[in-house]
Amino acid sequence: MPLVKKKLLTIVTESALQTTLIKELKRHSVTEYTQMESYGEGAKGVRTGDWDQNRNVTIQVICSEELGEYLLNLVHTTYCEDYALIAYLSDIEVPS
Amino acid sequence: MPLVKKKLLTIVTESALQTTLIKELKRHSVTEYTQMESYGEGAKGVRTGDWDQNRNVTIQVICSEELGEYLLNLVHTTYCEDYALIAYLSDIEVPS
Amino acid sequence: MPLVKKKLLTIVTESALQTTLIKELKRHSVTEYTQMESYGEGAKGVRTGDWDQNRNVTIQVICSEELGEYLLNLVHTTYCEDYALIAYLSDIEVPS
Amino acid sequence: MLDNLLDPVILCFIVGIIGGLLKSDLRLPDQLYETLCIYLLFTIGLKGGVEFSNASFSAVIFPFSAAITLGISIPIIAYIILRRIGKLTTTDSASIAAHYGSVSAVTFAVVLSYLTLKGVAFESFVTVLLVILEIPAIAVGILIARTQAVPNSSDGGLNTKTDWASLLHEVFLGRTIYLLLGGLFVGYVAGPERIKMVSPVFFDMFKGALAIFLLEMGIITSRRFSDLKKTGVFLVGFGIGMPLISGTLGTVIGALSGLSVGGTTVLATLAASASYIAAPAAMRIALPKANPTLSLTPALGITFPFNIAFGIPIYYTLSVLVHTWKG
Amino acid sequence: MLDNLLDPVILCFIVGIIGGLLKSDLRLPDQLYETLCIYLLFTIGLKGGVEFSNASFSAVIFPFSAAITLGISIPIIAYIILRRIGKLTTTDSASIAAHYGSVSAVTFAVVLSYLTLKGVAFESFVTVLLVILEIPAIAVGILIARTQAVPNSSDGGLNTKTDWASLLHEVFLGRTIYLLLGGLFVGYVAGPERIKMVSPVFFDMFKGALAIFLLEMGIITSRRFSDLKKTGVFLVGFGIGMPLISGTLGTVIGALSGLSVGGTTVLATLAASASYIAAPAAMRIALPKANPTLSLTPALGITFPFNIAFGIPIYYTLSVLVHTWKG
Amino acid sequence: MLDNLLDPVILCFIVGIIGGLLKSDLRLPDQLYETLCIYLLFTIGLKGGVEFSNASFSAVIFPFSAAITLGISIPIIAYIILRRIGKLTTTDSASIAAHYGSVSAVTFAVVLSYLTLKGVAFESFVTVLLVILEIPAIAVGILIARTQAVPNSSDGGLNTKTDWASLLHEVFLGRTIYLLLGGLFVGYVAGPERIKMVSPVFFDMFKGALAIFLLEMGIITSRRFSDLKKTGVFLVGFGIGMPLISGTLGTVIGALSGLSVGGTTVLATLAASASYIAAPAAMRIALPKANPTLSLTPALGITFPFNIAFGIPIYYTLSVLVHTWKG
Ligand SMILES: Nc1ncnc2c1ncn2[C@@H]1O[C@H](COP(=O)(O)O)[C@@H](O)[C@H]1O
Ligand SMILES: Nc1ncnc2c1ncn2[C@@H]1O[C@H](COP(=O)(O)O)[C@@H](O)[C@H]1O
Ligand SMILES: Nc1ncnc2c1ncn2[C@@H]1O[C@H](COP(=O)(O)O)[C@@H](O)[C@H]1O
Ligand code: NA
Ligand code: NA
Ligand code: NA
Repeated sequence: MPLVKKKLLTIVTESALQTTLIKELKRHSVTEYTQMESYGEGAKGVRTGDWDQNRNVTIQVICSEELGEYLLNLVHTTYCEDYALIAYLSDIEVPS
Repeated sequence: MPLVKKKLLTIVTESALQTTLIKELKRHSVTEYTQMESYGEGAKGVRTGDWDQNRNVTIQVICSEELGEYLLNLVHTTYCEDYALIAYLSDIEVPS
Repeated sequence: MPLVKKKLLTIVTESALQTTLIKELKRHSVTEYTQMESYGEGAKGVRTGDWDQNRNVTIQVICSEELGEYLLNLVHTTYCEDYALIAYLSDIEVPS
Repeated sequence: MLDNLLDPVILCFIVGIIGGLLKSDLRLPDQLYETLCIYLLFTIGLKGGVEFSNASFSAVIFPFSAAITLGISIPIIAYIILRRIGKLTTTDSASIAAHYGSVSAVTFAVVLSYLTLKGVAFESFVTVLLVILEIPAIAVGILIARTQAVPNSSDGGLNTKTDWASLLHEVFLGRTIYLLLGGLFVGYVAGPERIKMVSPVFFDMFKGALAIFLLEMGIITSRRFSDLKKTGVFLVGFGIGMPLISGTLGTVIGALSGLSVGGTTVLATLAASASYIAAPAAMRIALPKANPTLSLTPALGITFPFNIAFGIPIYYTLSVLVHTWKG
Repeated sequence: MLDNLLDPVILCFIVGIIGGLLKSDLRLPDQLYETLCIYLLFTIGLKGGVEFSNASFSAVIFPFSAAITLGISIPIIAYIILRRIGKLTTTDSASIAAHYGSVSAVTFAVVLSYLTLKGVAFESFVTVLLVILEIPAIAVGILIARTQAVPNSSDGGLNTKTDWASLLHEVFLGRTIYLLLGGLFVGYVAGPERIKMVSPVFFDMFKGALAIFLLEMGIITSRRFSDLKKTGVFLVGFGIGMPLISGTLGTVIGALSGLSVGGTTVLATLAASASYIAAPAAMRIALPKANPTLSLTPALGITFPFNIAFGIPIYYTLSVLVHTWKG
Repeated sequence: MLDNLLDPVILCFIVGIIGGLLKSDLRLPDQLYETLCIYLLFTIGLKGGVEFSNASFSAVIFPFSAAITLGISIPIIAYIILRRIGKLTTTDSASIAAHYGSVSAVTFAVVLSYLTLKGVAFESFVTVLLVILEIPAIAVGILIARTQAVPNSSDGGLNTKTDWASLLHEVFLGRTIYLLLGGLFVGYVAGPERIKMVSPVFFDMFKGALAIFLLEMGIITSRRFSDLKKTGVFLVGFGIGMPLISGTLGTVIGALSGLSVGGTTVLATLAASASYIAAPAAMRIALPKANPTLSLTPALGITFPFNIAFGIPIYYTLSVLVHTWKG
């Protein structure tokens, strides 16, 4: 089975943004994504995950290189200033 | 310390398959793996993670390139049709 | 927006080491990291995640190549012998 | 009958459903759902075990046989309806049939509370009926799929690699049955005196815990509603028609087996209820080609709320009628 | 007044705060926090609903108007203080004002328990006052930001893309309001007789659950203390001064609206309390440029413990005084 | 003695063990485990604190000294046995010794419930004995490892980088001790009258919560059984022999210190119990080279069930005997 190269977009952000961000992704026709609870520390303070106002969520999207770069840019410019958020792309291979 | 290239196999699937899939991996002599709770949306519907029938699990295995490709293929052909499942490989480096 | 290459350091270890490891990372001026609950199996036995003595934690740090390799080496040589721990590096791209 | 809807437990279910429909961000933590699930199953077993301590074993043979008869016949009837009238595939029909042959422990808890409130007595061994009815239907569903499947066809939904040993293990030692049996064991061995020490948690809190669980079930149920489009009109009708058929069957067979009005109502409700925990898990492994939406949506989205709100009073009325006719 | 500090619920809060300050690794599971949150809100609603069943609707018009008046005037007063005296940005001032106009349900639970212990009666509809006060302040805060913001300036903190529809949905169907309203509905419809079946969970356990929740709140609160450096002296003073202002205002308006001493104390406490659940969530979406640390730290780190330990007895004393003057 | 096994709490433990052995997929949510843990520790403290309010401080000096004596001598005895007879490494011996010198709060809860059921009185300050015994053994274990370790050998298991300050912080402000002390504080300060408001949660529910916790402990315990092969026959014998030795020692020292039959049974049970929460966490950091399987498996897989089922009745019988001899 040949493998196809794709991009994995990973977004770590504060839970307050979760619903808004999923809606934003859907507006850009992303209908498939995975989410995980997470917690951590960054420029916008410590999020220990012990209560709702203080936890992170990790959102991952497998997509094409173009869409990945587009979404990364979009998320970064729209939300990074005001929200605790970090996003990055990595290379993956999926079955074709 | 020199670094060695390995593959990271990531499988996101519905919780109903979790036990079966771990057994399948063990049959192919995978004895080391990591699991995380996850939730998300895909071709097989929304899994919001709020009850047992409706959550995902993320399974990760660090392995050689051959084993990784073999397992990816195996998991994909065996389970992808009937179960909510997505799997991919990525490159990692571990201490030798 | 141009993308910059970075390294993602991932550490999967037993929960008993969590506080110590975060302190160690902070001593090396890592102030930004993400954590996730995980469970799994490895050379040091099964950690089913069902109680505190028996769960894993996944710690991820986005950093430069040098720091990533330094931390990977440090974590590996300091803790790998005595604790259930695995660590690896992968390539990612972040907005510059 | 409307009175049933004023029960706080049912009102909580309604609040949950409305919250889901209005897309409120109300959402119970998943581990609270699991905790309540474990608590309710174990407590149902415990109560059954304590009461069972006074039961005469000779009195149970007919009711137990009645339960087994229902557990085998309901999935067969359901299968025929689904296949002939609904024109569903063999595998989907078998899977849905297994869901409707098996039972819902929460519906069981609600019928007990309904009868207790009405002051209607029921046999001490009804919890054992719940355990008995839980399993055969799942086995029958798998057997149907295995015997009816056309070999090598794309409809051959049976996972032939699944050995029966591990499936039986899955079902008998699955959480549902194990907690019920474990509770029965603890309650029976400890007896009514010693159980008093734990009664604040296991007896006094039961109704309130059931109310919170039904709030959550309401949210989960209402999320299924959007899938009703995918399942089509036939399965919506089936979700109401089938419990009425099996409820009636349960009433008749229950009354014939010598159960009281209360016991008959319980058996009828069990017969009418559809499983949404044990059966889905087993079917996912044994019949992977069966589409889970087609079984879970009617079982959870239609039959469960129908039984809770309207079915139980209907089966009670039926049961009173049949016992009056019987003499 | 010191007597209030001997209440086990307050003692648990103190144990939590000390544990946090000493950096004990004590930490409650996040889903336990959520579970207790859901339980407390629903139970507050339920109790309110049961008692409401006997309330005369004509008696509520003045108190309800008093609540709406407070919900609109407090954020405006707070905004002026923050902007003029505190010299904070428009957006931060509007966001903090919304927090202090809205209410804290836990503080509400503590004042009810305080009055019950003291044997002071209060009106049956106080839970409705809680619901009424929860919302307007959030809307006023957003309106202030929208009307005061200088266009195209970097201070223009309003998320202009946020449509009001989805924000209203967020607030009205958010967990807090929905659980309160759902509880009110269940309690009111079921009535005092039927609710008895669930009273061990929803009534007997309330105080103990509140104690455990306050243990956790103590830990969370003490973690905010380290952020006090970032917020500065002005906001620390505001965190004590503002509740005293709005508590006094609440006492006067409450007494004028015809509320009893108990009801006036409740309204004053609601006015004095600051939201740390509903408001932060709404402000994060509607005013993303507002710095959440500047609002959450005084609301949770100063005002909440101040009200719990000292504020409530003060508002009670004020309320007695005002009622004595009134005659 | 068999009677003890009919206690619902013990029966739940048995159901858990059997479920684990049969590989049932029964598994309690991890946050429920944590929640019950926190609840039980805090409640044990609270009860102790309420009762302590009437204790005369002069009566406690000898029992407290007895506890400290046991906390220091038991790990030394255990170390000698493990090193000399078991031929284990210095580090492993020191780590296991620390586990057996420290205590299990759940075993403590079970012995209190055993005595209450039997109607045997015990001193009001036994919870303080639990707190006192929790800590010294852990310090002694680390000291043994530090003094006995051969420098530069691969057995040099002590983490020399770990400063004592952070270890003491870890132990004294760890969850276990902090919750016990916090509970003691709240109970003592609030007193029996004020505590009544929270008694449905903290007193009435205690036994039932303990039953659910032991169900989970049964599952966790039975998972340890598979590791017994790795630990070998010696440690299995040690897991039964050591509690008998320290239980006897505890009985004698307890009776000499002037404790009643009940108090002596409690002290003996504490002495006989092995820690599986505080000690493992501390040893993992302080003695990283110690193999955690070698300590946790006998402590949790052998000693814990042995004490629960057989040890407690034995220590009670011993205590009665010693008190009869004493006159
Ligand atoms: N360098 C990093 N490595 C890993 N995770 C990070 C990093 N920076 C930020 N994060 C995560 O992203 C969240 C938001 O980041 P920030 O906006 O910097 O506060 C943090 O709470 C962390 O979980
Ligand atoms: N493109 C994707 N990106 C990220 N996660 C995905 C994607 N597709 C599927 N998933 C995850 O895999 C699960 C099963 O996928 P599916 O079989 O497509 O329903 C989903 O619930 C998602 O959590
Ligand atoms: N090859 C692997 N692939 C994925 N995860 C692993 C692997 N090896 C170890 N782990 C994870 O790392 C933890 C500690 O590993 P170990 O020290 O080998 O017991 C395990 O519990 C697993 O969660
Ligand atoms: Na059925
Ligand atoms: Na307010
Ligand atoms: Na001990």
